[in-house]
Amino acid sequence: MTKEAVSIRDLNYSYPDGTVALEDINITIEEGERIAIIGQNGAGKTTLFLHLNGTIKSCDNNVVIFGKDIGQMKSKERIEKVGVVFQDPDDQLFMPTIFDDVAFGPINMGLDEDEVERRVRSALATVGLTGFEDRVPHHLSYGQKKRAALAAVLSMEPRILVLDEPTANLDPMNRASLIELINDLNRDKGITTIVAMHDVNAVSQLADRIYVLNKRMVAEGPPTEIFMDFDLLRENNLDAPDVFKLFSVLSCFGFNCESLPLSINEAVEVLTKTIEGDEKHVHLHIHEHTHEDLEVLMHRYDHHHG
Amino acid sequence: MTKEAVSIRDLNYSYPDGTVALEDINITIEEGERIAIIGQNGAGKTTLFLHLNGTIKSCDNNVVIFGKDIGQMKSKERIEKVGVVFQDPDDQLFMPTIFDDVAFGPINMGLDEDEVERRVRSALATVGLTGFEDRVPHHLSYGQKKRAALAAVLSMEPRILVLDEPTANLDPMNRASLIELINDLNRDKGITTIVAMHDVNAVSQLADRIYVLNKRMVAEGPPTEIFMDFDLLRENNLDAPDVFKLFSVLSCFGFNCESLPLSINEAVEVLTKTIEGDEKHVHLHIHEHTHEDLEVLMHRYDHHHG
Amino acid sequence: MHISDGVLSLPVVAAGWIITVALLVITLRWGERDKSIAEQIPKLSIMTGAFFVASLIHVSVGPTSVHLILNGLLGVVLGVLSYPAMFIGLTLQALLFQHGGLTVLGVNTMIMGVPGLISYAVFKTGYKRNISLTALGALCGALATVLAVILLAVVLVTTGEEFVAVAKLAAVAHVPIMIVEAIVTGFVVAYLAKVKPELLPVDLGDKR
Amino acid sequence: MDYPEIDRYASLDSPIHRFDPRAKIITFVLLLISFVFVQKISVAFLALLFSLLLLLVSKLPIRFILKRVQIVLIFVLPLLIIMPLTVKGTELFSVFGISATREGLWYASLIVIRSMAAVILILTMLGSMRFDTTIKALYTLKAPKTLVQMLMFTYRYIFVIIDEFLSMWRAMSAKGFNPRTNMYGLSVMGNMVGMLIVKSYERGERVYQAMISRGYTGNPKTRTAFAMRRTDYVLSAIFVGIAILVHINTVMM
Ligand SMILES: Nc1ncnc2c1ncn2[C@@H]1O[C@H](COP(=O)(O)OP(=O)(O)OP(=O)(O)O)[C@@H](O)[C@H]1O
Ligand SMILES: Nc1ncnc2c1ncn2[C@@H]1O[C@H](COP(=O)(O)OP(=O)(O)OP(=O)(O)O)[C@@H](O)[C@H]1O
Ligand SMILES: [Mg+2]
Ligand SMILES: [Mg+2]
Repeated sequence: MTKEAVSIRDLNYSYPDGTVALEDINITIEEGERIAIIGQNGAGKTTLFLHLNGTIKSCDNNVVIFGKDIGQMKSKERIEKVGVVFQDPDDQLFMPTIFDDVAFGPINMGLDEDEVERRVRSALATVGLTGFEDRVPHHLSYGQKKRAALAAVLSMEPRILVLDEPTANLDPMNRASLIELINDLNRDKGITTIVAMHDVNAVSQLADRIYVLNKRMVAEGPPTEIFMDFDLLRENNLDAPDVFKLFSVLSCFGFNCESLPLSINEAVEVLTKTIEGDEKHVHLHIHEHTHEDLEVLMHRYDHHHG
Repeated sequence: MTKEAVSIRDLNYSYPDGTVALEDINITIEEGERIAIIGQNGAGKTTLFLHLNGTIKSCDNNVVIFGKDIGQMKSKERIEKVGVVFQDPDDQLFMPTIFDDVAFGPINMGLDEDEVERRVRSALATVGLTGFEDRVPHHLSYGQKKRAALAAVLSMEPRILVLDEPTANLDPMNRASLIELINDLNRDKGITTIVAMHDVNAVSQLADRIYVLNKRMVAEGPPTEIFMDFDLLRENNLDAPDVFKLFSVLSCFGFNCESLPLSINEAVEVLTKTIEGDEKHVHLHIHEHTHEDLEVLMHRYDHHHG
Repeated sequence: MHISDGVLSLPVVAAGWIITVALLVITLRWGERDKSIAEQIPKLSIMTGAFFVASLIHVSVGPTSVHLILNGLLGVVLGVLSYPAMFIGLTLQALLFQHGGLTVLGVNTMIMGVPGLISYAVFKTGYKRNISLTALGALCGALATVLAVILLAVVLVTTGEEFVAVAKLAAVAHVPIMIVEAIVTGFVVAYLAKVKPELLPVDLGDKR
Repeated sequence: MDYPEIDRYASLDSPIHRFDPRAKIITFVLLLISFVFVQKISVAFLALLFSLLLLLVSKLPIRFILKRVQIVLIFVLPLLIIMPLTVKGTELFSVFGISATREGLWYASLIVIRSMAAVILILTMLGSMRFDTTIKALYTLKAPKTLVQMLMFTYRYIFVIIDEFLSMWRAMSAKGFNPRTNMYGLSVMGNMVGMLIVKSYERGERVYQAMISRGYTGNPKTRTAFAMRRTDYVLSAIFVGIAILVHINTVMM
């Protein structure tokens, strides 16, 4: 049986200057899920994440982690449960060496030296930075810094991993390897992962379920469902992944498949299955509605005439 | 006849601490072109851009703008020729109000008050920030800051516009509108645009020609050519756009088209044309090599087994 | 330990302004030896901002909390230009947070800035004598606080002998601050030496 | 850590808000200089009342003022206790053998009243115009360029650096750091200050590059559209008059 990892009830938050950042947020995340939170700039994603590990304290006890109110948790317990990796790695690496940085969390947890050592080695190995212990974090490349920041959170061995824009500013290779790393953590260690990101093309690689945030939670569901909803996307300044769009286009040419794929790998599967199912071939053709359908479709995807 | 907007010959650059950032760079960009420079983290893109407007001075007179060595130019002349928009908008909005920021360049060019005023209004209108004149930069959203930073460069009416990671951290809507804005400037005012970016899915929307940088210029060509070259991409930690990949996949199923599309809009065109050309229909089928071809293809695109 | 408006007498306030204006002129000239001031303004201003923000950090000492001063560190990192930086920092403190005052800016800048300049000299001398950078940092942090307290006392007592007891109390109250300053400055210098040594007035050897 | 929102109520409307910024700065500073050197409690009290009157006219919210006046009070109120007990003079009363003196009390009260008058004046002046307007007014008043520029850029980047600091702070508390005043706590604090300095140094380089690429020559200009109207002259005359009167009064009595 799965447990509720995160449960938030009726959360509201305004910054001291009066800016309303979150309104009536309700979410429930089961242990082991892969969740993405998407939303336009200023939607409140980062603010929500600050609540998840108690950095911003809500007064109404409405953030519950593994059945326990986060406001009631001791610092050690809290950071063992939830680890947050923020967006800018420079904000998170402030110790003179990588070792010190990755050891920072475990030391604050009051672990003994051997255990700290073990955790640092294991976290660095996980992100592929073994041998970097004595390097100065500030002098690493951007991709390395991103991974070091992740290691510094992994060393606390949190059950829930929260990542704010993990792939921003990374080159495609670093991006792919970070995505793989996050998925490995979910698969192999059963860590619940929650990411916020703008890169809709990568979202489906990191999430089985998506929340759309815009101060309120405006929608929730599996990626296919969310990306199918043109109006939702447009109203929230979002977009569908390119692969998904392309299969919508293909369907105008008479290609029918059960569910539209979101990534290349899924696309290959869908194509193979559909074509095999249809007696080894599929017709793409221009029927009487093709042009009309295409126009409607492209119009819907175009943000500027909505 | 077109003119050479940028010409760089045998440029080398190392940072004072000894880091070699650029080696033997040779590029030629014609007026009115749309160029993208892609390359992994630390490839030297930002460093190259700092040479383009003389912020870093090379001693060998090897950066020539519109036929004139940039080292010989007066400040006014230089900034009329090349405008650089850097990545972090906070680095570029250093004046107390948006008006002062956008007027900073024109004032330094020695323009009279009316002309400064006209240029500020027109630059702000172009980026959609009319009415923001008296706002202070720290109260703007990230997307607004990005656009204000662009306006601050546009007000100098440069002939060449250089943008470092224009779309990073922007939500899909802001990203789409910034891309459209850049393309409008190129189309309507004939401004040569040079961008550096990691988002390969957007590259083809902003460039007709791509340079691949990795300290040296390792490749140059139209997007289709560059993205066709698997080895080049893998060696430089790059990736092909999703749409492009998908059409390579389709070709394994027997879909033949002249050139693979890079974006959704191109894809619709290619599909329509190919299908119409082929007597209104196209067969997708699994032939004897399909599975084999697919495997080879996916293997090539996968960064982790290369 | 900034003095508010309305506390000091006219002669003391005037003397503070004379000293500060003179030192501003001198340090700004001096700071122009290698590079014009115009070129240095952006970096100098943003660093001043960093020190300003750092000085808003509260450290709890016993039942109360004190905020960092970092005038020694400012001297070590910015050299002679620490004086104008201190002037700007204190102006903003007075204007934005009402720490200190406007008429007493001259005096306050002198109290904080002169120890900063002395720290810079001490740091450079100590470095030539091969004292460890961390120890030097700690020394400068402590020294700058002590000197500032002494100057503060002098200024108060010169205003009127009514202030003798106040000055003594202030001096005692600053003992914990001095210790905190010494430790923090030592750690900051150690950090800078590792991460960005060009920020310290030290010889980078083969790199320069 | 709060943002320095001294100009939060600059968009209100009042005669003080409408007062020409340059004239406002000059006359308020004159009043300030005049008030802080008053020697008589009665006159100081009148000065305080006048400052309060200006504050009232400016319509600035009382809470905004109180929060900031409090900061000065923390510095000067202790004098009210220390000075009567330590300054020699006529005994006022005595408890447990410790006597409080009239002179001490008088002197401390004078200081407290003067500094209250001063801080209220400053708050009224700064609170009634945007801070960038204040800086621009200083520019047009021919204050030393280097210093005004530094003031301008430092002010701009304080906001950015506070954001940086807050993100660092959050990242640290997300890793279970509890600020304690021991060696470990202070070492972390030291690293954080160090990081802040390094980041600002690097940002300074980038900002300079951005300025160069927009033709910076060391003398940025800003837009100002200040114009003195008749009411500005009248107000200025009154304020200058009061600043002088306060001291003539003292001399004659
Ligand atoms: N410290 C702060 N003080 C006041 N308002 C703030 C603060 N931080 C954020 N906000 C505001 O709160 C809202 C939510 O901000 P938040 O950073 O959570 O958005 P986000 O979804 O993470 O955006 P982005 O995609 O740009 O990172 C925005 O309107 C923002 O301007
Ligand atoms: N101020 C500096 N001092 C020393 N080395 C530097 C400096 N700035 C950049 N470098 C180094 O120069 C190389 C090129 O850096 P650059 O910033 O130009 O790369 P980039 O292609 O823009 O990378 P990214 O995609 O991460 O922005 C890198 O190895 C980097 O570490
Ligand atoms: Mg965010
Ligand atoms: Mg770069």
